Amino acid sequence: MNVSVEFIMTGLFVFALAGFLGFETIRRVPRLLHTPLMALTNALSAISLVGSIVVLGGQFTAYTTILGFVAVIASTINVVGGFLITDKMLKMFKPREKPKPPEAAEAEAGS
Amino acid sequence: MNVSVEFIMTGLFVFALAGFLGFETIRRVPRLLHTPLMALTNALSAISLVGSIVVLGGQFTAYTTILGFVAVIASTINVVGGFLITDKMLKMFKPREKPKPPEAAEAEAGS
Amino acid sequence: MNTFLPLATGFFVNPDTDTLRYIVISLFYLVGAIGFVLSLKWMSDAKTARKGIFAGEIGFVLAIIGTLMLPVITTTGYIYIAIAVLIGAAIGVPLGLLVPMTAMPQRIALSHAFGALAAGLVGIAKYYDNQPDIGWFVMAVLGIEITLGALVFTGSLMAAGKLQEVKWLAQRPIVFPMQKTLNFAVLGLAAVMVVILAVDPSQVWAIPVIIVAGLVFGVLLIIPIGGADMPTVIALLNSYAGIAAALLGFVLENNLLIVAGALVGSSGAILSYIMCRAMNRSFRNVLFGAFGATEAEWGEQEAGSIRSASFDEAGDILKNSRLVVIVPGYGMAVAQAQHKVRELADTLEKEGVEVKYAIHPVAGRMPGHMNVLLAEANVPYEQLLDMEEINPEFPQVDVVLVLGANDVVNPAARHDQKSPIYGMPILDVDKAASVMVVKRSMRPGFAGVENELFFNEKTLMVFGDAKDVMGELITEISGNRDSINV
Amino acid sequence: MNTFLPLATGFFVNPDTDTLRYIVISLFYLVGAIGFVLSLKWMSDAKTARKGIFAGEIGFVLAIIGTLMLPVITTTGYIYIAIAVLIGAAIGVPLGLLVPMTAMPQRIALSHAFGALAAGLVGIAKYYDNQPDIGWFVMAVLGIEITLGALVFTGSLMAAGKLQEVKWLAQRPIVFPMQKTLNFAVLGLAAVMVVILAVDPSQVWAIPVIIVAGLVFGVLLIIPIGGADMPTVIALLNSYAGIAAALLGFVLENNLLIVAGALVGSSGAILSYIMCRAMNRSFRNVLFGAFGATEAEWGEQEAGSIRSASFDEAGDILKNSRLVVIVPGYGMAVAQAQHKVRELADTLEKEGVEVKYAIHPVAGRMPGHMNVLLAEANVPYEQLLDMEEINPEFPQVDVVLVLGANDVVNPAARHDQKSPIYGMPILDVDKAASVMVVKRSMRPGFAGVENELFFNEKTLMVFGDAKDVMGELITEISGNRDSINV
Ligand SMILES: NC(=O)c1ccc[n+]([C@@H]2O[C@H](COP(=O)([O-])OP(=O)(O)OC[C@H]3O[C@@H](n4cnc5c(N)ncnc54)[C@H](OP(=O)(O)O)[C@@H]3O)[C@@H](O)[C@H]2O)c1
Ligand SMILES: NC(=O)c1ccc[n+]([C@@H]2O[C@H](COP(=O)([O-])OP(=O)(O)OC[C@H]3O[C@@H](n4cnc5c(N)ncnc54)[C@H](OP(=O)(O)O)[C@@H]3O)[C@@H](O)[C@H]2O)c1
Repeated sequence: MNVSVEFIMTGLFVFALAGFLGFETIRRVPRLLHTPLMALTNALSAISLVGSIVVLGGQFTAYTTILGFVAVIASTINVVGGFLITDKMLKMFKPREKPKPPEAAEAEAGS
Repeated sequence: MNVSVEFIMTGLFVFALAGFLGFETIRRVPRLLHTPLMALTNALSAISLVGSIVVLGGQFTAYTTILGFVAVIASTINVVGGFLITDKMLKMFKPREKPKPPEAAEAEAGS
Repeated sequence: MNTFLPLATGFFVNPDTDTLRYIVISLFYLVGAIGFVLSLKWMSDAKTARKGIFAGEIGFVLAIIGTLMLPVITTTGYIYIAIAVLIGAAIGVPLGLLVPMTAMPQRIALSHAFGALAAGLVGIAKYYDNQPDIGWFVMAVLGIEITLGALVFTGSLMAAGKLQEVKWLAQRPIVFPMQKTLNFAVLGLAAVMVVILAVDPSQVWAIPVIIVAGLVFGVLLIIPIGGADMPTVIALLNSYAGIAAALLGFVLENNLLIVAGALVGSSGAILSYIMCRAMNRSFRNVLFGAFGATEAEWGEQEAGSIRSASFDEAGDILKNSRLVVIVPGYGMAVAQAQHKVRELADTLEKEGVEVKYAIHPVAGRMPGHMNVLLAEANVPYEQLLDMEEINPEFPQVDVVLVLGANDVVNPAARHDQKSPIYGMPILDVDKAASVMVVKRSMRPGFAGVENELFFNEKTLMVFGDAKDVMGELITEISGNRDSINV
Repeated sequence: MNTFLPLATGFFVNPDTDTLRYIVISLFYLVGAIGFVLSLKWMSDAKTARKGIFAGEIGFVLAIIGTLMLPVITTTGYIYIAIAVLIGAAIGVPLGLLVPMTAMPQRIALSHAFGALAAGLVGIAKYYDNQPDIGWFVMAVLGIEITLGALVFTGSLMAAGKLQEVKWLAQRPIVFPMQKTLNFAVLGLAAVMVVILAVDPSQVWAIPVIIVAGLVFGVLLIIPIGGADMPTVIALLNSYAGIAAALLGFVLENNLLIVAGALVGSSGAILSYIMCRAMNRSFRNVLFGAFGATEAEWGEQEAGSIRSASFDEAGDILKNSRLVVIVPGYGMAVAQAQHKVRELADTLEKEGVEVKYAIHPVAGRMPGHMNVLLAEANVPYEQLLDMEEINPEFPQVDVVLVLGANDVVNPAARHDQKSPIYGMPILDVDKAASVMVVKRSMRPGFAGVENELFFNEKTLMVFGDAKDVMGELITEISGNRDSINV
């Protein structure tokens, strides 16, 4: 397995640009959303799922297949769990509600 | 001259990322700096200087050498002129000065 | 074949003979990458954040479809993949839906461990599959990638354990002589192995050494770091995991991995930087400072008289104020008191008391921790004020209700140069007319330092579990009201 | 060799045999690209903007050094390059240093023409050098690139001419029957040629056709566009030039070109979008709207009495106000009156009058035009207020001094649905207590529409060249003061 010099050099361009882009976007995320952001990047960092699928599906040797199997499970957990959690968190963020009629508010407070 | 599919596909990654990055950075440039920005991108778009140098320096045929010669001149004008103008403009932007002693201000107003 | 094979090798598709497939897969990856970029972009605004999740999901679906089109995958391979994905989803769904918000920091640390595990295993498999036919550069990248995967794996597990306050894991930083030397020796060992492999990729024995060294280093890295610094460490590990994914992209010649890895890497780096700055500390200090190890010295020092209040008294004071600011901290998370807090606020508002929340940037155990918990309890996010907004207002506040927060309101950070938290910006609650502190005991917070606020004559302590205290106060306040109404 | 040669062909370095050189050159390009990114990033803040120029320059130096390392360049080639660069610099330096700020829009349009010329010529040379051995995709890219280069070349020249108000170029949009059909036919011709070449790259004759079609289309594109829309068109052409550079990057397999081209492309697109939005128009309307062509209809319509004032009266009024807001427009640029304006403001301030500047986003002929001119005259930039900031303040203003501005203060934009500028956000100067308009005649501004503000009873016209009028007012005001002082 040898990667061409060409790929490495263009890969560096891609890496540098994506790094800058990440920096520019993420430093504007408000504090409010830092926890959902962490959960989301968690899901995104499970992108090694792509590599895991190849290792498992390619069935190169019994040994690598086992490694791939574990890797696919581990990264799927992350993708699925990560997106679900981020979604669950974001659902909670609500802007101020319209003031409720007093009885409703009272009923809720007592519940 | 044939470009490999690999290059085109990675090139698209580079293009998309650089485009996003440009968008994210430039939309934050304040109005104050829009004219210097135009002058600067003018200089940057003279990057075809790189291609021009190859065409001229490679001396493939008399015909392409002439084209290259004109191209190098044209893009050098842009690079040199673009940076100089941007610099000249930016030098003018000054934050509020400390209030001058009245005589100095008067002398200037009269000049 | 020479050392530099055409790109196709890592990608498993030969662009010259199987051009169309190559192009289609690349386009799937390209659009997937754009999805990830948009996902983060939209996450930077509460209004578009949920669209961001959607973009990320689309990105993932495209990435997976593209990968499944690779010709290298065998028919039984597809079956195995389906099984593994189902198992993963079967674990992932409950992990996503059932974990309570209060356990979020641990949950996130844990999933870093999974991510690192996957990245590390893929790297290892790639090595065994291709050795010894590996160029020196790729081998070096692969070696680093495996090391990173291993250390993030154990490091994240340790961090999760410390955050979950697992019994057999010391919360306090553990320091011992020659610690740094040992750490660097272990990391150095891994580095030497990487060099050996780069020189001669057939030295198969070096891989297990790298793996073990990485795993051990992950543990050693976390041992001297106190629980309070875990969030910063988690963000750093997140960044490492991103870098590992990007390195894997170089090995697999996959730009999508590079993009996603770089995005995650910069996200983790920025978040840990933000946290460090909010605590006025350096990365070096977080990683090697053994912060909080010296608690004993601090525990004794100060003494003085404290005033404590019954629920009855406390309820009266709250009810009779005009403006109450609630300062939640880690204790609210532990007690899962966020719903009760909102109830208390509602009750007070019905009494005509204005209620605001003051959110310190590092209150709790992760950035935005308090925001998520209060959002869960339906507190509208406009009511949550950042430190910079609320600090100038404290002199006008009647009562500050400090709820399981400690370090973030410790005035020592302002003036005591010897204190380990000196220089960290804090909520200036001591500027308010009076302060009410709800916690279970006089024990210090996670930085392990005594809090002089508790001995301030303005301060009233209300001892008890945050949730219980909230319940009592609500009964007192609304109960009193009823008796008046009757 | 098959259709997809290894990357090295375009790059002129074989990465397999000349690896070190390949890596070094690539790294130069990579760091150069990073320089360009930083350059734009730093340009987004007045404090770091000059650092941005520096980063861009470093980027360029690296790009050039990297390119000079390519083995394809012959010894005589180096000499030719040196000569060409010297000639270019000899033209570029005076163009950079001597062109007055007021001629900036033309200057920028002109240099788009140079940039497009270079990009187009390189594309053409590449074609002749390599034909017929060109793959269909690359050929198509090359064809589009050449078309873009040609059309941006003539388009920019036309735009520069219109802005410079060259005699033999009509300022007003020229419309004729079947115009759109003709335009599309010319563009269609170029497109057909591109297809022919993609199918069979040996059809050498098609290249001149593409070039001519592109050149003609550039002219046709600008003919129906009025002078006032030129800045938007220039930004659009800038964007096209960037795209052409990026396409060239694909042809030459050079990532640096792709990055720089994409950055310039998005910059141009954003600026033209911002301008369109500030004028409340669509791209379509700018390109095909023949905006201002219908002036005649408008010129006559309104009539009414105007009040005009002598310099003496005007000076008195200004001197006796508390708050004067100066609204500069294109006329200030034409008259080069910026220095005199600052002098007037200084004189007024010495009289105890407060002076502010209100800058409309599309005042003048390019975005930020007024800012640059006033900066040249040393007006501190904090004193320049954006439209959003100043509009709510107008009711408190005593006198608004409209200086060679017209369309940007035309109240018809607010209420007259038939006016071509209807919906463009304007400076609400008619809300002020009184308005003083300095211009040479009653002629309309660049949108070619009558301005009802001039007939408003609050309005006083002061006719004359902006610079002269400023001079007179300064003498009046400071002269008066002297006589009082004596
Ligand atoms: N948020 C982040 O991103 C982040 C990142 C890095 C570091 N940190 C660190 O974490 C700390 C956060 O400060 P903080 O003020 O939120 O928390 P803290 O200083 O750790 O104090 C939490 C307090 O809550 C009390 N508590 C615990 N369980 C409780 C319960 N069930 N009911 C009532 N009270 C309870 C504890 O006292 P008792 O035991 O007496 O009840 C403790 O003093 C800071 O040191 C910060 O530097 C945070
Ligand atoms: N800035 C941009 O980015 C941009 C972009 C696209 C379009 N535009 C368009 O450009 C226009 C800008 O509006 P504007 O109000 O600044 O300018 P304007 O509407 O073009 O009006 C300029 C006025 O200045 C007067 N003038 C010309 N030379 C003068 C001199 N030497 N001394 C005194 N007065 C002189 C002219 O009247 P007399 O001939 O009677 O003197 C004319 O009415 C708008 O229509 C806008 O949409 C601008």
